[in-house]
Amino acid sequence: MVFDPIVLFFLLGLLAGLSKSDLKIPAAIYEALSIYLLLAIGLKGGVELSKYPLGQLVGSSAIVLAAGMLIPVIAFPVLRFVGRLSHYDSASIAAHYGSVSVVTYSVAVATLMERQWQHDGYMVVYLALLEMPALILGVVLARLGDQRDGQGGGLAALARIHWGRLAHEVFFGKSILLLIGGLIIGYAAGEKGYEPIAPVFKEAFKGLLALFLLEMGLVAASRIAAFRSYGAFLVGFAMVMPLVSACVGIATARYLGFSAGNGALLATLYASASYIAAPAAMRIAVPQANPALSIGASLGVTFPFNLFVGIPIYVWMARTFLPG
Amino acid sequence: MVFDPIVLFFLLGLLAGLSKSDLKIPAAIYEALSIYLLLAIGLKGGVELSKYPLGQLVGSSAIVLAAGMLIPVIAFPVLRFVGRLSHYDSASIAAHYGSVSVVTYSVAVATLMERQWQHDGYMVVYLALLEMPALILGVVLARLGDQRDGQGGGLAALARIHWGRLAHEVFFGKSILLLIGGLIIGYAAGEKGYEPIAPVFKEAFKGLLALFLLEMGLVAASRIAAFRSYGAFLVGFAMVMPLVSACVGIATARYLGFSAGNGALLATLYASASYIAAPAAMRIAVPQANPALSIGASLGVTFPFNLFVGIPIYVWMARTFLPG
Amino acid sequence: MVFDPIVLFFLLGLLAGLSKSDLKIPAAIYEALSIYLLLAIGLKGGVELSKYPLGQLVGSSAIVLAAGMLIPVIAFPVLRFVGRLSHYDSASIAAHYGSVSVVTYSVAVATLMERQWQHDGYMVVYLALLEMPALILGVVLARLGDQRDGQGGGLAALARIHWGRLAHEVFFGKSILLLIGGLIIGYAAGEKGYEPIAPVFKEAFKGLLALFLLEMGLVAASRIAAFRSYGAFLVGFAMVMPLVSACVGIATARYLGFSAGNGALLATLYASASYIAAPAAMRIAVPQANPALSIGASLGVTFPFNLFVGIPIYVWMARTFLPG
Amino acid sequence: MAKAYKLVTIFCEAVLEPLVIREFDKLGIVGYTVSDCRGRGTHGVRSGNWRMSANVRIEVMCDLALSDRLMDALQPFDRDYGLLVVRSDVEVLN
Amino acid sequence: MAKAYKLVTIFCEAVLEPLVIREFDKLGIVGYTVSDCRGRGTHGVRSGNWRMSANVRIEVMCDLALSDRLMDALQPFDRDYGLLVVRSDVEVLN
Amino acid sequence: MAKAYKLVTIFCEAVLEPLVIREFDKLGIVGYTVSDCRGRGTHGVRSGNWRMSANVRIEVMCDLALSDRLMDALQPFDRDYGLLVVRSDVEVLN
Ligand SMILES: Nc1ncnc2c1ncn2[C@@H]1O[C@H](COP(=O)(O)O)[C@@H](O)[C@H]1O
Ligand SMILES: Nc1ncnc2c1ncn2[C@@H]1O[C@H](COP(=O)(O)O)[C@@H](O)[C@H]1O
Ligand SMILES: Nc1ncnc2c1ncn2[C@@H]1O[C@H](COP(=O)(O)O)[C@@H](O)[C@H]1O
Ligand code: NA
Ligand code: NA
Ligand code: NA
Repeated sequence: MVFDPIVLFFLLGLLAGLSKSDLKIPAAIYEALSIYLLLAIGLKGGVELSKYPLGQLVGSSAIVLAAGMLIPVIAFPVLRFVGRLSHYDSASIAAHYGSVSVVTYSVAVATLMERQWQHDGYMVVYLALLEMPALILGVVLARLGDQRDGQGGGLAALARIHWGRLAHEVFFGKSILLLIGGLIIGYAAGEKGYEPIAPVFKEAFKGLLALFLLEMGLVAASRIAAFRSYGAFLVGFAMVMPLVSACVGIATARYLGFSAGNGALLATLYASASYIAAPAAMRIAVPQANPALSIGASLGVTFPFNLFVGIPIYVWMARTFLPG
Repeated sequence: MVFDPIVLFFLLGLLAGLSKSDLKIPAAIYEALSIYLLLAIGLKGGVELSKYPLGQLVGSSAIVLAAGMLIPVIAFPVLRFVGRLSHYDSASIAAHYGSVSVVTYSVAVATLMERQWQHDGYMVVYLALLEMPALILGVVLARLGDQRDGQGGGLAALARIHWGRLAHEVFFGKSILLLIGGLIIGYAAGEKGYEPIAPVFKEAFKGLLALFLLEMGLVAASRIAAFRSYGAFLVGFAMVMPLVSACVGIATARYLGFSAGNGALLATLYASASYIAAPAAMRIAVPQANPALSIGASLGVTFPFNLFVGIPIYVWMARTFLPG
Repeated sequence: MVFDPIVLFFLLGLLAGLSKSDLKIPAAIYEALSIYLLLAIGLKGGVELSKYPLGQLVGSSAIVLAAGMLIPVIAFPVLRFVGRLSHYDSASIAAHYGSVSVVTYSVAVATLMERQWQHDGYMVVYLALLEMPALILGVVLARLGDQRDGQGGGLAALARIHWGRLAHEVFFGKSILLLIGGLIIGYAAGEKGYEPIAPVFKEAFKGLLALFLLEMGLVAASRIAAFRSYGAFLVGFAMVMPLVSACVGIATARYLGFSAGNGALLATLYASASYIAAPAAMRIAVPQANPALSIGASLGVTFPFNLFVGIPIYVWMARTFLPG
Repeated sequence: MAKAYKLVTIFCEAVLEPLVIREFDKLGIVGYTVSDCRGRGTHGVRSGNWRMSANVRIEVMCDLALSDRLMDALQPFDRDYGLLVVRSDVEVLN
Repeated sequence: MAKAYKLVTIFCEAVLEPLVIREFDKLGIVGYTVSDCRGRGTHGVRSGNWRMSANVRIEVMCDLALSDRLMDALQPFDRDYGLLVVRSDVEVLN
Repeated sequence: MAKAYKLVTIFCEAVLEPLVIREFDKLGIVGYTVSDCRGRGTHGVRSGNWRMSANVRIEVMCDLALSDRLMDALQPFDRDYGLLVVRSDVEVLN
């Protein structure tokens, strides 16, 4: 099979949602599963990190981060001037695509493992790094064009951003807290401390990911309905943008001398769009943006696109353009 | 011990409920566990199916289904004319007993495994097949006697059934969707794709089943209280009917040349009464039926009866009347 | 590392709570995890018990219980006359410290296992035994000074205790029911019946304990804020009292000839303060007591104190004063 | 600026939720709010520990005429299901 | 057809629920509805993240006389527990 | 003994909860109650199956003057968020 069977759980959820089945996964379970996934990924990354010299990551991190910020910078003008979306919507969607999706990353890792490709567990550090900066960039982009209250936009508007509150939301938001917290605990615990909690955080990971995908399918189904009215441009964007981002990822990986496995993961990170951290943060920081657009695009189109089409392509790109 | 220790969890829940303990399992957990059990059973069945030629099941399926439909057909007149229940109640209860219980089936599987009897995983296909037809039959039985709105009953009333809506509820109801969805995913994944999700869907199965039994005990306790006022007939019915159904099961198994393990499971399926799919479907489709009666009988009496008395008897019957 | 890495999950939860992160663990998950922990501990103890002659525990149980009751008897006058707390608050807090904490016990077990110390699984019987008597003692202490309704306090007030209702709450309260229920099921199942449910109840234990600790950290954070206004005396009490109780534990263990591992666990039991059973029971039985004080002390101070400082000390005490 | 409305609150079995909302659609009612609850009534204790014993509270803000028609539309459910419908006065502010 | 009733809404600590319902039983009140909530009041923030900090809303539809007696019966809880009792007018339609 | 109050009920997106409570703090409102809900309105169906589609109901008992100021303070949220604010009369009994 060209994709990992767990993506079928997403299809099952999608089918249940679209067919208006009475299947409902309680919100409490959704919350619990997302907490679990973030922690488990952080922990695993931390354990891996404890085996490598940390310093080695610092240089490449800066480059990975800088290249990652290209994505919202590319996406914003396309959305604003080609798609003619309001500039709040353009900024919000750009932020979603600049940030990353934990579940997409996890499916890519599962795909690599099924194909028995090597990759390094510390790639999750990039996941944690890439989650937030794009959100801040999105807020800045939104405010630059903000004419609200007749106070003028442009750089002057930046002064009106509640930087403190934004920083708080970024660093103490659930996803960063759990990812970084997991990384640190995993790093402190090391392989030996990890072992007794591994039945929950490692062995159960893929099964619980499957359940989360089922739930994602249900949520995506409700989003697709709301999204249908927004026309072809955004659907097209949601399928082309990941491919562009993945190319940025492969180029960056090549520049940094990444292995094919690590490169496929970096491409996936760039190509993925956030739907855990970004929607909540954007709803508060850029209330004028319509969440139906950004969530519809990222969760309703890009997420399944990556699962079924994107990841196999990124893996192929990595094999073709990067060393074994 | 004559029965598997996990049934003790049911007793513990029952005790907690009857003693008005403050133990409460949140509804969200109940929902999550039932979703898990349905999916896990479907997946396991699908993986087993992928090892056998599918065609082989088609013929026997038709016979298993036809014999299974005998059960509501036997139960209805007994309830209506011996028990003098309203004909809505008779139809609804007959539907519950014609359908099947996933948890009872799972306990029977656990019992066989403890006794190291062989059985085939594809038996779960029969579970999926038997879940729904009895519910449709129940609605038909209810409508046949429906004099509502002075429009006359009999065959004319059948025309007033919302067939489309009923079919939708049957095929896209939670239990069928998860069972069949699980079967297909398991079939597609095969043994190899199943392996990484097995820690959740296979190894954790019996422990989570134990937790579900605890919850079932709590629910059953509240049902027994409501049920007590309905007299001896229904209690008797709820203990004799499963034995009759099990005999139908053993006869069918013998006719089809099933092994003793498979036959014990078929007898258990026939003997079990539904309390996940049936109550919800009947409440909507036959609102005139009193759910306290049907749920009280199926969950409050038949379920524990099967756990503690029925399954050991069906296993004994299978050993006596079927080949090793 | 001097403490087990899973206590870091508590710190992460505490950090999330104090930094007002949007991380929230749904109440349903909290409930489910606490049910799981109680059952899992009971089951494990029951399985261990099934390997030993039960009679052997009866004599020591009486002594463990009697010595344990010293703790509220010591705590009450200190709180009342040194701390000048109302006598309801003194009685309630004394009850919390006389009872025990399942999670603290579990962390101590994990610590012993990491250090590869021997201990006996039946120690959990003492856990179950110690949970409730202190609560009854607390109610008695509260009522002895009760002048309510001008009916006079002293021994006369005891007659006004609803003994039946209190006994019901004690024996059919969630924690005792699950602990004792688990013990009995584990005992009946034995090693062989336990095996198929062990992936959930044994292997997943430490990982799920980690998640519960994360949640405890979140809850503790909200308690610390409420508690800050109550001054230094109670904070001091919440750190000295466990040390005193642990000494009682080590002395009792020595008198009973316990091994070092068992002694460390007994000291931990005595030193731990309840925050599952006690708060709910005291809120109903002694409504005049302020729960912010008792929960703040037991969960906000004593629990983390035991995790990070206490348990290492008790282990050291056991190694020093008890035989290998 | 505040407009006088009626608040219709429907307490009923959780399984009834989709059927009630189908009535809303027929009557052209767009806005409503649902929350989960439990309770007791003439149909006995509904403890909410599983879906079959759960209740929902459905609230609708609408004008008097529509509230009358809504009441009538819900009447048929009253015979077979646990159902309680109440109405009160509210000001809607936006 | 609609009858004038009082709606008594009780906001209180979750642990109080069984005690409040015991009062209902004493007063002969059959029907009530309970839902989970959280909040803030004179007893501080009640965040609902565990049972000890959870609140419930208990609603009772009854006539004026019974609502008066219910208020009186709940009075003693007010001293030691977080509790808020409010009353409003409703029409009951079935 | 019972005092006449206004009950302000705010139905809004769950993400708005902290912002609304910040307004309470500015206005000196101490007491409020929050419960989870789902629903439908001009912003479409909000099914509550994840946080981004969940609603909350926030209730505040206060006097008329404060309720007026609260309404005004919530006005700005109405433009960008799903929000419904209603007001009714209640007697508070303690
Ligand atoms: N007097 C009442 N006050 C508040 N809620 C009620 C009352 N009567 C019934 N209910 C609610 O309405 C549901 C159905 O009522 P019933 O049809 O009487 O069983 C009950 O489960 C309660 O949640
Ligand atoms: N003014 C208010 N408006 C709405 N709910 C309130 C108000 N005051 C108190 N409550 C609710 O009643 C509970 C108990 O209030 P208290 O006894 O003041 O702590 C609080 O936790 C809130 O849920
Ligand atoms: N007419 C109504 N009756 C009851 N609740 C409503 C009504 N309109 C809106 N709501 C609630 O308010 C939320 C926001 O409404 P809206 O801003 O119209 O999308 C909805 O999701 C509903 O929960
Ligand atoms: Na991205
Ligand atoms: Na059956
Ligand atoms: Na103690």
